[in-house]
Amino acid sequence: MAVIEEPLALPSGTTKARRPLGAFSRPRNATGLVDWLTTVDHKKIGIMYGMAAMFFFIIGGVAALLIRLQLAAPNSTILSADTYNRVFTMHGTIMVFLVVMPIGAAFANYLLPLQIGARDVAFPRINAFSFWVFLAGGLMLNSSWFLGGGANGGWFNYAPNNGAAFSPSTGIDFWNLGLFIAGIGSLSGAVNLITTVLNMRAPGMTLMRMPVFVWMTLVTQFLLLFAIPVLTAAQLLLLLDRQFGANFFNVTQGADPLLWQHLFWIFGHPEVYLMILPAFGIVSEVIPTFSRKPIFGYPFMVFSGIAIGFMGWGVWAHHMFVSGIGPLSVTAFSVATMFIAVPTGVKILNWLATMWGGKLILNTAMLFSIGLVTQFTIGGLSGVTHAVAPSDTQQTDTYYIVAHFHYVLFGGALFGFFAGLYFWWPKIFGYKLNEKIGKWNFWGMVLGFNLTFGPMHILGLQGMARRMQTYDVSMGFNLWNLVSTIGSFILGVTTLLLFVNAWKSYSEWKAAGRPNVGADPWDARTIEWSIQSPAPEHNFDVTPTVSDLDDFWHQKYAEDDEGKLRQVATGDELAQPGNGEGVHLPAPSYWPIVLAFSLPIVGYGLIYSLWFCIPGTLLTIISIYGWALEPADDLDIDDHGHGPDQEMEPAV
Amino acid sequence: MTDSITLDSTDTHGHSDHDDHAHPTEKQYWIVFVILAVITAVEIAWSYMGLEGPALVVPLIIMMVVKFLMIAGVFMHLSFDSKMPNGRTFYLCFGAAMVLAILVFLVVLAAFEFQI
Amino acid sequence: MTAIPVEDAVEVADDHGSDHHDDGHHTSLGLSNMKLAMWLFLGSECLLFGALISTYLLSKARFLTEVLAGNPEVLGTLPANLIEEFQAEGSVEPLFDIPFTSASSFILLMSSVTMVFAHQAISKNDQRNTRLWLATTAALGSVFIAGQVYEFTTFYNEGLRFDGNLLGSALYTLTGFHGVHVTVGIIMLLSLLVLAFRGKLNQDRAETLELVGLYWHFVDVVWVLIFTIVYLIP
Amino acid sequence: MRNGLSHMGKKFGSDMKILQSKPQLKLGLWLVGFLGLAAACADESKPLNTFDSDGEGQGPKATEIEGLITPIFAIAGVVFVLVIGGAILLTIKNRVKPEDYDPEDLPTQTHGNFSLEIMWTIAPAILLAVISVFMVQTIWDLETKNAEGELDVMVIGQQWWWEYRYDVDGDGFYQDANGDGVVDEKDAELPLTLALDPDDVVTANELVIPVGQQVDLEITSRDVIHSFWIPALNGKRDAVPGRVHTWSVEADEAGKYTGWCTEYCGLSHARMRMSAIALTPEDFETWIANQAEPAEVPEEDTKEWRGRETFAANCSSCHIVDEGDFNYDDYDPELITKAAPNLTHFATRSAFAGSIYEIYLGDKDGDGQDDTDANDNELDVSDYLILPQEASQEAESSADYRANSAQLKRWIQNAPSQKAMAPDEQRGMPAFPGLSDEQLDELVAYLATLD
Ligand code: HEA
Ligand code: HEA
Ligand code: HEC
Ligand code: CUA
Ligand SMILES: [Cu+2]
Repeated sequence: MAVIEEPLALPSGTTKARRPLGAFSRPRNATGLVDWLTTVDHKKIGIMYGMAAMFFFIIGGVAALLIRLQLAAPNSTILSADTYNRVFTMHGTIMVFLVVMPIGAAFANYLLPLQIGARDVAFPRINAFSFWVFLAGGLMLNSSWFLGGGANGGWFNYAPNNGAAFSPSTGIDFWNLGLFIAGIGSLSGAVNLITTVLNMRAPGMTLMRMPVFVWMTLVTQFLLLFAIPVLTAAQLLLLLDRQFGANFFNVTQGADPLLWQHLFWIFGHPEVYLMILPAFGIVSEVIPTFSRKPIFGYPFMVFSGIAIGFMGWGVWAHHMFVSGIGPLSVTAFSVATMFIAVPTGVKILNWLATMWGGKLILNTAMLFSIGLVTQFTIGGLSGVTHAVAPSDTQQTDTYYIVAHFHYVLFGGALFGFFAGLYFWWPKIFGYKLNEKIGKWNFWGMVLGFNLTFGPMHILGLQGMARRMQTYDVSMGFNLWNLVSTIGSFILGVTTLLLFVNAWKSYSEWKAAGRPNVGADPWDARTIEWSIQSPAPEHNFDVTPTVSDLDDFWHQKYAEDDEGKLRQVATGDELAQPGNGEGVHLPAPSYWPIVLAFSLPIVGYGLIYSLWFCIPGTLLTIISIYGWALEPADDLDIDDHGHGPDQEMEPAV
Repeated sequence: MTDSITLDSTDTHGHSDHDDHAHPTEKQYWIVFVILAVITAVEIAWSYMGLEGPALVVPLIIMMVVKFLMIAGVFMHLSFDSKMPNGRTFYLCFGAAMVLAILVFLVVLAAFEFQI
Repeated sequence: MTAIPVEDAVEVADDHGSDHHDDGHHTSLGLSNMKLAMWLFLGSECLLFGALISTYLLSKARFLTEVLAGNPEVLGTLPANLIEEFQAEGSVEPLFDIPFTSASSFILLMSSVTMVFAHQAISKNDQRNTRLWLATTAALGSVFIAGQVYEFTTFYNEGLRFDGNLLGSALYTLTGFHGVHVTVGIIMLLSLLVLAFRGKLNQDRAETLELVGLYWHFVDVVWVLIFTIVYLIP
Repeated sequence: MRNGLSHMGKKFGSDMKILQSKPQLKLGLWLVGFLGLAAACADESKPLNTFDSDGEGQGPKATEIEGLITPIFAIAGVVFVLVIGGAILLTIKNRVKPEDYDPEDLPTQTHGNFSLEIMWTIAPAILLAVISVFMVQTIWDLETKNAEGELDVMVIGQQWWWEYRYDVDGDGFYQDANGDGVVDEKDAELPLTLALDPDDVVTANELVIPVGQQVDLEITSRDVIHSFWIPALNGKRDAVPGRVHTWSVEADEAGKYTGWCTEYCGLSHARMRMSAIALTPEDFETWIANQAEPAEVPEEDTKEWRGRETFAANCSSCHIVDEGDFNYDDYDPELITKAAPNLTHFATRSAFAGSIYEIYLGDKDGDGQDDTDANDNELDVSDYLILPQEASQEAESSADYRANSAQLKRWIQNAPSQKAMAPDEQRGMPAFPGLSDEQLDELVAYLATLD
């Protein structure tokens, strides 16, 4: 609400803290749990995004292993048809919406302000809200496991099978409302992060000096900003159909089920690119660092990212080649899809060119990055083979597609995220991850990954359709399914090595008396390495002034008189000491979490009884006003109903 | 309060002092309003002319777009704000979305038209 | 969390307050964060309404096809007189009361002008007129909503059900969703009004009012589209 | 071939282990993987195979698609080798041991190379443009229709089986929906009903087609979206309720071609299979003439006759057995789709319940081999034709060629236990726990007469 107490007019020196609506005042000096629940610090929020994503990753991973167990042998009955359908739907949904997207958000949150030299994001409270509302939606979606079983419509949930007549159980309602709520978080996050990038860059940080990661995240957030509302619209229609008897997908009334497909994929295709672009951004930071060369062709990297973002809007119907959209549409979308290979190829080749002539340090982060380059290419190439519509009529809805998207999603997005974790771990937590376990982690995953998903190419071409609870012996799928299942367990175990590594590295670090890892353990390039590790709460003691791409590297290295590059200072010498005295940070707040968790109450109300909606809605309204009326002991200024926070105040 | 830390701008140092003089006057607003009202009247009249097909639709769409642009440009200050340094960001955010929405959904509707 | 001496905050605040009214902080682009954020938000709303408008167009077309073909399932959802009129006209035109909707569209259009005046008033720190124009805008918006409620009742009485057929679902959803937006706008206007009456809406807050204004104009613009596409081109 | 594959699998696995120590082997490993892929795809014992390098046993449509995709796979293979090989070579060549790390020893700092980058922007674009030309050609080729007067079939998907309606009289209409006895455009405009154009033929699960003719399909659905796919004859096309999609199949050789529903359609999606049976044109004529006949009423007071009574009491609310006087008006199955498989010529099919169970077991043609395998492509087609004419009469008595009565009985008694269904939600066939064993026997005997 655009409702402001007059904090700004408070006379100097008054410490009167208002208790609006008799509820909370802003928490201060919060510690422990309360600190985490009320924090508005982008770094803590980033970490929470990461942890939540990891939590959901385990759930989605266990679901995946159940799928693989069921498919290990023909005619197996470990999962009933109904359970199987729920498990694969939830697996896909969780992995896409609650794992890959939030990991992207985690990196974006943690790194964007640091990489552009800002104190925080533009609207810190909204940032906290984005996270909590994502978590609320994710938990609501997962609560369906215990409330009648998960959704059973497949992750793209085609109409009319998602209607009440064909899916009467509540799973799909949870899918619909849970993602609806999580979507609010993505949307507010996108507004927030775009504003941050466009508006809060340090002096001298022009657009073309921003790290590639910042660029890719910016594109990602634009994709979110415009794609989520389309999904929201589709979900609104579905909600009205299921809960209020509307007819949008009611075929007997003449509705056209393809409407859902169009809406879903208009969202869905940009969605797949917004899952991969953050990972592209990450490896674009890692590869130059460990090749000890600048990224090859920075402008091309940036513009190809933007091009992918744009082209991503013109190809959605490649998911509908056999839906009967007519040969004209098929032709147009088929050709458009193929050309997406061009900007993506530019990226791949530029990474290789960065490695060309470099001096590569093959630590785990770098290995995962090279892993992305190779594994993603496999997925990208299979993508091109089904961009060719006639061949897609044979491939679509077979395991060949399953292979494609796991190669791009796991081999692309997740490998990139793992690279990022190994790379930025010291900045986030103050210690490095163990390299030895890291190498096991990497090679184990490469092995497990290819064993799991490589055979799926073969299975798909042999005609194994996806979403099949079981298959017959006579179909000849036995061998490769077994291989795939074995691979998936190797993959699962080796993935867990990450957690083992974190735990082990931490205890060793603790045992060693928590030695300082230094501001710049990798001899890295961008300005987040110019502050202490772990990053201090206020980020920069002094807002940096940027004069170059890879500014920090240019501070460390300069040409001597003979024109030879020399190290003029080490990162640790240049690093800010981390004592930001007098820095004023936004105060924590209860309202983001309260507002976020008021929404699922409305959601449950819509599913079970509209009466529940009343307290839910009341709580929502109270939280909005509470938020807006919250005493601003920082510069909180709110606006129209979304109550964005003020930016971090300038000079303090 | 130290003055050493600023989150100051990069591309444009300091903030341009665009002021109300850049915005239209009350009178101009009224004029715009009258124009909008007239267009609306014409639209309604047009819809009563008993025309069909493109003869009905095309002028209506044109008038709709004109109205749209006038409200966005004048009332929402788009045409004024966009003159400020970097004001084109407005176009980026809103215009891109507008164009995108129109194109994407036109294609959807077309796809339903041309099924063969 | 670092302890924050409130004095500091206030000092900053004062400092800030003395800045230019609608754009006080230094940002990379020279636009205020909130204004940028508002435009971004409105940008995403474009896609939302784009989807709903397309849904309406498609649903209506499908509905008409079925009515003209005489699909009994569809015909059963409407009273015979409406069906006859639809079939005779080959469009859903007979459902609408154009003069009435024109009047309410005009009212919404008018509210955009009064909103602009509210903004002008506040930038001159003219409290009285700010309140006046805010109240007028909210009132006009409410009249529009009242008109929509009346219109919905008429549709309903004519036999168009939300859960009956495609036309009902799509029409109520699109216009209703727009109505919800207007209602939210009215609530924001009223909140501003309360602040204004408590004397807390001064020139420094002009930007807040401007943001509400942006939202309000956007909602108006959407109605311009809906009015033409739904009512004038049936 | 299976042995060969598992051998390949072992090799795959052992290479993987070496891989951990020697990343150089990665390339070789992937090559092995690709060879394995090619080998596996050539394996003929895969009834649903889409990638059949010799093109045998495929219809012309599938062959055309394959002709397009094979060179594209090759191009992808080349890019694959270049990129992955490049990455591995660069990694190996440029690696620096951690202990050799020297901050002063920097590589040449290249920032980019404009012409190079333009080159690798344009080169793939040109490549793709060339591919596009052939691709567009194929897209439109696949849409071509057969000549006027050739066979058209309507394919109707529903949870979880397929219905086929043959436009025998070639009038382009498949139903007499308003029941006025005149089949015309009005009927086509009405929603899909069960009421068949009296001159046409209806069957379930098995699409029977004549060899060497393009058969045009009009694909639609009664409930949710399904997808019709016989990989050896053509790609797939979705069956979307409320829409009719045209597609076609053509077989060069007589034989049985299996497929399955490939759009997720709810509970029993995995058990919604189908097959196409290609017969020589003469055989096809015989078959269709037989299908057009009404069902014979068994003699009174026989086992079959009692089965028919039970059927009338329990089953005919959903299933049609057209004895020539069927009236669609009195007929309203308690199913969302309003349709259960038409059983008029049940015994002429070879599999039931979404083609997951055989109707007959044993050696059909008397060559001493068990012909039971719902998905066996090699099935001798003449076996199939025996059924309507001679075999079924003796079906039950013949020791090595008999109705799969045990399975049929299980099905009738408790269908949801044999195939996941949701009869309480009016989707699928309910269980009949009340039927005695004897009644079941009689029912099966009756069903066996429906040829
Ligand atoms: C991270 C996510 C991600 C990414 C990046 C991509 C990238 C691509 N995808 Fe993928 N896709 C998915 C996730 C993703 N996809 C998912 C989840 C699905 C399934 C949804 C579902 O049904 O459940 C899917 C499905 C899917 C389909 C539909 C298949 C079907 O259901 O029938 C198609 C069809 O065209 C497609 C194509 C492509 C293409 C052309 C690319 C391109 O962007 C790839 C470009 C990259 C390269 C080509 C490699 C590098 C390039 C070079 C080295 C240059 C030289 C190359 C050439 C000249 C060829 N994808
Ligand atoms: C980023 C996205 C992502 C990721 C990471 C994965 C990861 C995996 N996926 Fe996923 N998958 C999808 C996205 C993803 N998937 C999507 C979108 C679909 C489509 C769904 C649909 O059709 O609707 C799909 C479908 C899909 C199918 C097809 C199902 C079908 O069509 O019937 C299969 C089959 O094998 C599969 C397998 C796997 C496996 C084995 C993994 C492995 O990588 C997982 C490895 C496991 C872990 C990393 C977890 C570690 C945990 C343990 C080892 C457990 C031990 C711990 C305890 C017991 C506490 N997936
Ligand atoms: C409420 C409706 C209903 C009733 C009553 C019913 N069935 Fe069915 N039947 C179905 C449906 C639906 C199927 C398709 C199931 C599938 O394959 O998914 C089916 C399939 C079959 C099949 C397999 C047909 C084929 O070609 O695949 C047989 C045989 C059969 N039913 C026999 C019977 C007998 C005998 C009875 C009576 C004892 C009976 N049915 C009663 C709905 C019904
Ligand atoms: Cu029918 Cu899947
Ligand atoms: Cu896609």
